[in-house]
Amino acid sequence: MELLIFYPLALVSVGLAMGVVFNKSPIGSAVCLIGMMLGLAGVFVLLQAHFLAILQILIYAGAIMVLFMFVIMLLNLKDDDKVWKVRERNVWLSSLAGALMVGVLYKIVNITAGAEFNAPAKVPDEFGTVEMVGTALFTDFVLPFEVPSILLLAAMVGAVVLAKSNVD
Amino acid sequence: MWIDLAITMVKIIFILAITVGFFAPVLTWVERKQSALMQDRVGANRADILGFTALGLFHIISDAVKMFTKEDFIPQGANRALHTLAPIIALVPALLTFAVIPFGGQYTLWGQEVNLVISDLDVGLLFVFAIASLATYGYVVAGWSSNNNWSLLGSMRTASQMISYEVTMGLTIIGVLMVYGSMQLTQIGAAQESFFRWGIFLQPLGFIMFFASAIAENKRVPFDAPEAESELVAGYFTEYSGIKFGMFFMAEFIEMVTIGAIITILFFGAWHIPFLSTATLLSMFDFLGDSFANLAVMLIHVGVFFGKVTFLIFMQMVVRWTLPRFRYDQIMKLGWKILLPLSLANVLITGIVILALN
Amino acid sequence: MAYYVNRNVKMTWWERSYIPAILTGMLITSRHFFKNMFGFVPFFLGKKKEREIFTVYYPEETVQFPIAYRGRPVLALNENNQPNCVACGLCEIACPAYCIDIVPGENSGKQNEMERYPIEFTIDYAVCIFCGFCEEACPEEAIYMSDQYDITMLDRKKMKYNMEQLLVPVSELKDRMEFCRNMYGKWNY
Amino acid sequence: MLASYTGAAILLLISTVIAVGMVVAGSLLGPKREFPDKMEPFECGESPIVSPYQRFSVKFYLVAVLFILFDVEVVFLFPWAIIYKKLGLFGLIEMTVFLVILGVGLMYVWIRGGLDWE
Amino acid sequence: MVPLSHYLIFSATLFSIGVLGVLIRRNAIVVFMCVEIMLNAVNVSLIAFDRYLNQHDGQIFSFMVICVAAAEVSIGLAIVIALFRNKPTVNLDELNLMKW
Repeated sequence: MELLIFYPLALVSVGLAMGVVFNKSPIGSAVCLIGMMLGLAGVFVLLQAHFLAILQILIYAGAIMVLFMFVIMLLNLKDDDKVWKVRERNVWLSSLAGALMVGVLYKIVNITAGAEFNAPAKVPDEFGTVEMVGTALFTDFVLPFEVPSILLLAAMVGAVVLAKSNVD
Repeated sequence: MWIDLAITMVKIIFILAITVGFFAPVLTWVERKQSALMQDRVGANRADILGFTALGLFHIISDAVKMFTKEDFIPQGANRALHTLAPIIALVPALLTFAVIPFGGQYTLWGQEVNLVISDLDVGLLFVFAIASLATYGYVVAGWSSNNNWSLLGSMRTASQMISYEVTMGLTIIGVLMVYGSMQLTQIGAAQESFFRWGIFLQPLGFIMFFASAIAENKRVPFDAPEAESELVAGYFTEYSGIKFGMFFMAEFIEMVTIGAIITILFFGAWHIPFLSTATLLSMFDFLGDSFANLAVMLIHVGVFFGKVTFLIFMQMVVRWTLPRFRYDQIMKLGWKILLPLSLANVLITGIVILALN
Repeated sequence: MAYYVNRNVKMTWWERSYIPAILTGMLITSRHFFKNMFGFVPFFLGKKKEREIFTVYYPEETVQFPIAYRGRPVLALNENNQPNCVACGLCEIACPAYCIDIVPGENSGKQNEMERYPIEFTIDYAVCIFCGFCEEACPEEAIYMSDQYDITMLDRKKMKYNMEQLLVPVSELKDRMEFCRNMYGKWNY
Repeated sequence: MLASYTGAAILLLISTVIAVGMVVAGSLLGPKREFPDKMEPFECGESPIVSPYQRFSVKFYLVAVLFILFDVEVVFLFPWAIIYKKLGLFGLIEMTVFLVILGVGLMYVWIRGGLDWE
Repeated sequence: MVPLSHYLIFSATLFSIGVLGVLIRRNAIVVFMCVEIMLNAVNVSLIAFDRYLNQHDGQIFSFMVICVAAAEVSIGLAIVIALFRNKPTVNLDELNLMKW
């Protein structure tokens, strides 16, 4: 049953990810990426990470991609930059990376195909809900919770400095 | 299994019937008629069937027929695929938010548990926000793909405004979530059975701010700078005609219903009647027998819920026809400089008060 | 008289939140709404209808225009079934839009007969701006602004009215004539 | 838990079908009478002089950036609000620190004029 | 039940597509998008392991990844905009400022 949901979602996500890479116009890539993120949110739901699935939609698909859209609209690229073009120099690097990937894939399948990971662990019914994730976040991971605030502060300052210096 | 699926289907059909089939069309008429009455005019009253006008209600039918039979054209230089996709992206999230909105409590009918919500998600309220944030793309893509100055300017404004108010909208309801300690809309609704536990008494500031930012999120007057008729023709849907144009309006009206429903659940006691708990209601209908009493209570609750929603839609309409449009810088100032700090303060004050009371 | 708004008024914080002002505004609009919506209820109870709607159902009802209203210009047809016009051409000259076109004809000049008369008199309503200068310029009380405004055609050429279409019996123009005499009489050319 | 998503999935399907069906029906039912003047982008009767694809004020970008950062903050607040009653004073202090640090950022943006739209 | 290896293969596939995009595309914005794909791919495997080991640590970690992604995108795209002002292109091969 879950396989039946997983395979279409995974196939659509992979297809859309390919769409991001091979799309002609940046805005098409962005739309494909949004679709892929929604597909991934579906996969997260399948993995009972309800809160993370919503975060995926809310932050990735709903916020970060808006920024991409804005930048694409803001820059209004020349036709030269809009169309799809391969970088000339990286052919060797790409093929090397591809070979590496295949190796890694093979290794992963080899390791995890064992019986140990074939069936998911028995989890309580409220696994992955907001309450559970929140409890983990605000009790066990207090420092990782406070650190992003510094990160966000830095990002805020950086963005204002970078963007404002062009305005003034 | 199958009976659950059947019940779900019935609920989905009911929700679609009441939004697409009832609220969205009727609101197009109400908007015209109500504005007319407020401004001492008559309003739509011409469409007739055999000379019978029914207060202009047939305008709904004539509108629908007109929209479907108008030429659907795409302007020169537009991106055809995205231009067609945009109204779909705008409409689907508006409908999908109803998946988590409960329109009644839980009842036992003939041994079958009936929970009047399509899918009772644990992340309920966040689901609404997440899906609503996706609607932004409909407007951005619509403006981008139209190859029109007005559209692009309108869509930039729309996107900026919607994302600004998404933040304040999220922050204003944190207080409510802290009070009720849940994000599941059914539980928030159930927690408000007693009249003085209604959200509007516990979070009055939160209510005002949420109402304002919800209207801004829906881009209605007084926050309609994105589609300001007098400056931007029609904003992002300038280049749309026929049913695609209608779909943007439909999305707007359905979002009005969504806002009404969410405010009802968060602040106006959901499906509960003041001073009349479910148990009292059940005992009042005791003479009908158990299942029929439950059925009667269920119908009453659904009726009460949609009555409250209708009242809130009426309030949104009154606001729309009372206030003038804000300038764009005023809209942004209200969102970022007033509502954002106020809602942060609201969160902290609520936290301190809850801590003091415990 | 311009109404001067004092912008330096010091508002309290409660007023500065604009909530009371917004609520007052909403009360006003909803009062109008309820009055117009349920105004017919006291009507059934034998009281006067309290709706405040000013709208006129146009094609069925029409509004009585004030006499000073300037509709389409028409020619007066006097009791002898003759137009008052003597084809002097003053209105033609006065017209800022050049919509009047007169072809004059000459009579024998006998007693009780006008020397000149219009053979052809056309007004192009597609061009006319309804300013009323022709009426003012006319020395013979021949051209008047009527209160008709619904001149709509599917073809521009049909907007050009000839004399038969323009002539209106003088009895229908009594009020306007009276008004013009008062109006322009005062100015003593 | 997964079962509770069935309703949402079905609703998504049905509403997509409705939306697509509307577009298809609209394009099938309507007439097709295209001529060059009609297909021109609308600009109050004039032919467009400038292409709409010009650069926009960077202000819009700044708003989007601030939105992302505050959205992340709000997302942190949501689970905190839910379990606030369990966390008690500890939670309040925790969140106050978080909010104060971000408040400094907000103040900085405010003072630098990042929120102004003159 | 979906075996864990399926999720991992899925994740690795997405990751390699992201790498592919980073390597072959020249448009800086699209390259950023491909970086996002890679981050997402990592999230998938984190959450999958979480589910199969019955822990919440991985979810917290992907939460952090999302935060970092938000910060990274906002600054990265600001840099792209700033570069765009100096030289109106987003073509990465032309943005070799060190050679000037």
